[in-house]
Amino acid sequence: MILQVSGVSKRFGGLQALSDVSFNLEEGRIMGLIGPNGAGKTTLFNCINGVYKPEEGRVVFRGQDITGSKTYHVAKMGLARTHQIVRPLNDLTIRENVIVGACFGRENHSLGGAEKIAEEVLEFVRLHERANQLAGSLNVGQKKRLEMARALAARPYLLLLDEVLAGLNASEITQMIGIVRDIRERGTTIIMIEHVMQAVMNVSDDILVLDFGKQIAFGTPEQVANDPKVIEAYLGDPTLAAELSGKKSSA
Amino acid sequence: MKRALYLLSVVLLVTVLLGVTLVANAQERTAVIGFTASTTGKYNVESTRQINGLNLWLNQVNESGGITLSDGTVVTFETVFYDDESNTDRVQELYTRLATDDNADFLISPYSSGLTDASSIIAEQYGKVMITTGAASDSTYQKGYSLVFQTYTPASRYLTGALDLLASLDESATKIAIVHENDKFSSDVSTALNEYALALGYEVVLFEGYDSGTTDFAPFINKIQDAAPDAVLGGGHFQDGSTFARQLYEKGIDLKFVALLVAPPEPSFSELGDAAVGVVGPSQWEPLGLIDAMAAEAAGLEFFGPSGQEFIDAYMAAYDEEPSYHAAGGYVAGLLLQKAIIDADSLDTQAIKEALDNMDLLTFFGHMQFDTTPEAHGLQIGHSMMYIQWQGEGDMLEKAIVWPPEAVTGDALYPIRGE
Amino acid sequence: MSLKNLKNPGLWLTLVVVFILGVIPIINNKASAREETLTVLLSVILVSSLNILLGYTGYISFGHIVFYGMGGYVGLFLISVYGWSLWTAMVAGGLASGLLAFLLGSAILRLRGSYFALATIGINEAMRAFISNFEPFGGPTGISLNFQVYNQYGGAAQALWTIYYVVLALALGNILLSYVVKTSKFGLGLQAIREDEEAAEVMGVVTPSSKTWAYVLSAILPGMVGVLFFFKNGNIEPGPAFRLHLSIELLVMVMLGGYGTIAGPVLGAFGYQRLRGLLLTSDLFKNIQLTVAGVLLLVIILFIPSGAVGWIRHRFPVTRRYLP
Amino acid sequence: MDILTFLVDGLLIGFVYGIAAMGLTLIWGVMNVINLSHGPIIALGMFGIYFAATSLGVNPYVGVILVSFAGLLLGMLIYAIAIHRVINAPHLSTLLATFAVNMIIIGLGTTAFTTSAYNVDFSLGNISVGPVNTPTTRVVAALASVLVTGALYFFLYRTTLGKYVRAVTDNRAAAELMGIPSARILALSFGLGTMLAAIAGGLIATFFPFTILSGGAYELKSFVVGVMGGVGNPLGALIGGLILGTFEGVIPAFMPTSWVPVLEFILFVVILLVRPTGLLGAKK
Amino acid sequence: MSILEVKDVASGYGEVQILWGASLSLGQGMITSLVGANGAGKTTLLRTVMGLVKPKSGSISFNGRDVSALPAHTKAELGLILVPEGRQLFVQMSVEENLEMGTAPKRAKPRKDYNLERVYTIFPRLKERRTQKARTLSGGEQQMLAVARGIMADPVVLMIDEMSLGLAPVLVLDLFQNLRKLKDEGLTILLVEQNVQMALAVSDYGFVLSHGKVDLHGPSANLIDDEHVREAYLGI
Repeated sequence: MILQVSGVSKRFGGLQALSDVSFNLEEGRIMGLIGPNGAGKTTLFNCINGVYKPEEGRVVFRGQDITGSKTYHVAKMGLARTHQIVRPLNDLTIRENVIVGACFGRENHSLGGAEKIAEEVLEFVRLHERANQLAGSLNVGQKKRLEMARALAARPYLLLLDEVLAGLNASEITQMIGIVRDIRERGTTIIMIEHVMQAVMNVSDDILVLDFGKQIAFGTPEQVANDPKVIEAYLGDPTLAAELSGKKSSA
Repeated sequence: MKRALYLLSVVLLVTVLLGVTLVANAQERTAVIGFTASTTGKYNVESTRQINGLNLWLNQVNESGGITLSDGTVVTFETVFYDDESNTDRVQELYTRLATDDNADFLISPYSSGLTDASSIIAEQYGKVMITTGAASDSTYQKGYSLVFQTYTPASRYLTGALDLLASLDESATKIAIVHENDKFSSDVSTALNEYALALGYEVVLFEGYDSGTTDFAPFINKIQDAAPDAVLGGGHFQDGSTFARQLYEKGIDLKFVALLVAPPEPSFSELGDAAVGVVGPSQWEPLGLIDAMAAEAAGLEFFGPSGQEFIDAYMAAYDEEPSYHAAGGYVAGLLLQKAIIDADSLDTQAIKEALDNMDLLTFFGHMQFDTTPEAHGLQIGHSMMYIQWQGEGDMLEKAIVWPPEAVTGDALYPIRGE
Repeated sequence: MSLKNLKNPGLWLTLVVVFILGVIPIINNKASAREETLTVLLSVILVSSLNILLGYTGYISFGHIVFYGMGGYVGLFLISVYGWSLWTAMVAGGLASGLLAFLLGSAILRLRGSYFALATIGINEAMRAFISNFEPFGGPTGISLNFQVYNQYGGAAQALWTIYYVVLALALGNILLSYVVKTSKFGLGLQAIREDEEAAEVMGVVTPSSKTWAYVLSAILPGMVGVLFFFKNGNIEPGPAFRLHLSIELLVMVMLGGYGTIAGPVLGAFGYQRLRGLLLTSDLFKNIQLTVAGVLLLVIILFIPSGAVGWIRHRFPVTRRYLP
Repeated sequence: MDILTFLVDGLLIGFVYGIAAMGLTLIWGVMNVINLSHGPIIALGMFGIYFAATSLGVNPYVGVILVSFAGLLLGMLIYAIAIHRVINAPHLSTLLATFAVNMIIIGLGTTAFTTSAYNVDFSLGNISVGPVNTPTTRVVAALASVLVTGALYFFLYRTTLGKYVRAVTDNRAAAELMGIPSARILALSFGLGTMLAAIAGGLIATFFPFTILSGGAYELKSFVVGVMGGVGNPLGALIGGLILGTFEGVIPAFMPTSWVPVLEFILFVVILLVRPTGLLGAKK
Repeated sequence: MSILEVKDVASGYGEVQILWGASLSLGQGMITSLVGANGAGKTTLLRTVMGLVKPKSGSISFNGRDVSALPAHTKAELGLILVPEGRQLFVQMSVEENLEMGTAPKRAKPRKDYNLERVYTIFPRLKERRTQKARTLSGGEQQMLAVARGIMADPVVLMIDEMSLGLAPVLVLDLFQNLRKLKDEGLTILLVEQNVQMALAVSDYGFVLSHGKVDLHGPSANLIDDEHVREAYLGI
């Protein structure tokens, strides 16, 4: 069991962002984390990697309780992530961005060692030709790959991917899915927040569904896809849409 | 062609010969006086007056044809100066520039003890005589310099006379409060005053410093009220001193005696009106306390330079304002240099240093004599302070010199308030 | 930090230029040039060290001068009271400032943006007020040195030259240090913090200790040159030692040259100090030099906000490799 | 020891600190700019009423009104020239831009007025209540501070233009979307900030002498007040000023006055660390 | 006739181009929806139309007038109002004050009372909470307030970005129904939505944006049935 999340809750002022989320993740799997916008998916990531301290519940990573640990400690233990809204270090080159990941991540490389890893990782995400460009000059898709490269350079045991497919076109999505699979092949466990349903259903071993901060389903893609609660939450209530259309036709 | 060449050589020869004779006859020499002035920053006012005084002297000397040495050399003067912005960052850089690039023959100090400390090292290092003015701290002259000479009465004797005055006015006054600005000069003065007061048997009921730039003296005044002293002494510079005096008055504290540094002798202090009445201030020089050749004769000293009245008239003519002691100090700095050059009959630093070491004379500014011991070389030991007091009412205020007894122009008002 | 990094031509260019400018007064044996260059070199040291915090880490300090004053006080205290030599006092001053930075940094570096800037102002003012009350350091009168103290360094004239050599060496050393820091793993972490502190934490940069050490590193050299400057000056008082205005001027210099670069702050220090020197001594401007300087500063901030070196790097990306 | 006198004096000066800080925190709150030219503008306000009194011969309080309009215009001018271009740039740019304005004003001011002290020759006598005895001008200044705070409050909360200022403070992008010309509102806010600084200077000049450098001390205290009271909130500034004034007034009753700035700035840093949004908890 | 015409607009942020020649037109008095995947450029298109982002090329005309170069507040004066993503309320101000801020355009002033009445009728909840600060409202109420504030500006065209974001479906339905009421009063509405099904259900005409270009448009009813749309945007 690489990650155990039990009873995690997080509040912001009056808003209950997460309530009582629990799941266990086995090593080597890909878990999809889905739910409508605002469901608390990114908040859950933030509670796992230490950006937020949950009010209740525990997060155990590789047997160690990391609830409320500092983000950098969690990172050094082998937990890396990407951000939904990319956060490149704009004034550094792409190579330097990735070197940061390698230097300060789990393996704590020296600059020399990190440089080698950076070359390798950049080739893996196909950014090696732009290695000397400033990160700020990339487009969104490239920045997402850069985020991924930085996270990978840390050689994490567990990788949290926040909407890496968003904004990509069909062929880019295929490419990215390939990358995600390859990462898993190398032995890294993955949790991915995703909106592109086809892809996430396709690639995940487990799916966790959040809605308004509550965990409404956890299981295989098939189980989840057929769960009526999920259909209602995620796709909007089809009956409501019908109601609207009905009114329109009657108007 | 040959002819032309011949002619040319003749012309050249004549020119050279003429030039040589001219130089040999006139032997003009312009001595450069270098200093920094606080054109900007907090010392701007005092520094400007000081420079006005110096320039007045310089113009007078030059207009009167300079100083003629025994070898026929006529020495005239010019100044080079830079803005030190009232802070020490560049003082040494600028003084070095004056001493080397600008080939200053003599240096005058900047205004204030802090800046003077920094410039003294440069003067000493480049072997330039420096006359200080507006730099009263004793410590500057206790650092082993040999070329730095002070015109002002040092800080240690700045306010002690006020205590003597108090003692002469009222034997029953025993409690005093000292409230001073927290800068080098005012702290030095107050520390010396404190020691003197204890030695005289006074009880110092309050001894506190306030930050430079303080405008609200309420906490100090409240403490004074609590301590109920007979006299308050202290102060710092013009702005804080006049504010302090004004607020002491506004708060209606019953005090018998108030003596403050720097501010009271300034003519504009009288703008405080009733708040200025009775306030005593030490002055390096006062237009009232005119010193002239007759006074010198009485004291058995040589008199040099203009009389007090002549100085005042010239200064008023030049700047259309009454000279303050800063202006007089600037003037006398030049005057001392002039006298030293005459005595030394040379522009040589060593000769002039000796002339200054041996100097013992009276000027309109007062008695000038320098300490020549290694411990405090250059410290002013001849000059002493005068103490003025504002007297009168409302818009009709006048200064009177109330101490020392030999200079007194009016009886001291005592007690100034209450009773 | 690998050796190949040291082959960067921009670094060497900067070092060589500073070295040549520093050596000119020595060759000409001209004291006024030495003093002018010394003012510039002091600024180079203060500015390059500030750049470690401001340029690399992205924290705006309005109180950098605290370390200069602190070093100066500790140094002069040790020299005047305990008779330490200038050199050991200089090291002690540097260490004292480093220690101060460590203590302060642990507390205030959690503040961001203008709140950090304000805290540094507060510390500067608190420090100045404290030293004014601190009797061992002479309270408001400060500490003065006896002229005799220069005798053990060959007299005042020689001492000033010796101090100059040391300052030149420190300036070169500081440029090298700031380069080494920038190209090290530690420096990379700092730059990551500057670009995005949270992202840096997520990648494992231990931000509190990195920032604190950056602060300490940026404080040591100001502490050392503080000792040298005030030793040369002969006295130290609370006002001049903790002058807020000087801190702001340092920011201006970093800004003029381009922050975060090696050459920028050096260029900024040269440009600013030379300009001020010229204005101060020019007949035309000496009465309005402050205004002229203000107008020039404003124009530069409004139109070349990334500073000279930053502008070149931005305009000609090729130069990025050569202008570290 | 009569603690009451210490307290009253502290409170009276506190009103002045409050109004001096109000302009700084207004600008800080609205556009997140820490105005380093605040001090020199306070000083200009002082000179403003001096010249109004000496050249135009008007009562200093009429002078304050004239000065306030001049301050408004000056502020809008400063905004247009020095701030607008860098309003969205990193903090350092606005800090240095306002610092450049500071240098320019001080430079010109020194050339024009030197750094000698000026004094507005004006007195309204004293007010005595029990052991407390204080010049009337200081009481008037305290009342004026309350009045100005009230007027500013009325402006910000009761007039449309004032609400626009608050809207721009709250969310500049949204204000622009709603058709509020944010650039003009920012210029107005900067103008108001300098207007308040000028008024503060004018009031101070009725009882303290001043030089062109006098504003610096009030600028520093305004930072402290801003951090105590929270930024962008006039009442917060006034209360922050009163806290600071009381602190400065009462501490000397128990220890040497020269320790006040030490404690004051340590307190300032501690508040920043503990509650950077201000003791009164206004928004960031 | 079309009241807002966007032609071949290209724009983006700094060096990053997001729109690559997008075109769009709004029929007067209609609800038009603009749908597309995350990152397709929907919000950028709105921001460009509004003048918050400068178009690199292409033109935007409103009421037959070229408004491509006008700043946002001038467009608001003309009656082009955007209800931005994430509501962007003045959170420190009361509900009433937020609504008042909606009347900043001159054209809105004479109709202030009328619009306030209208808004309170449509969203009675806001009337109940009119003295509360905006930040104390619930998510749904905040969204209502954002729309209401837009209405207070007396818009000719109201553009709403991601109205359903983070709201429970029942609330979304309520809001959408209210949009229909506004449409019936003659308002032209552009709805930018990730909730494709509902957006198309409520709108008359739809545009599908992908990768910075409109690659499909037509009457909403047709789009709902379009295989391509279903596959690409409705998922499974």
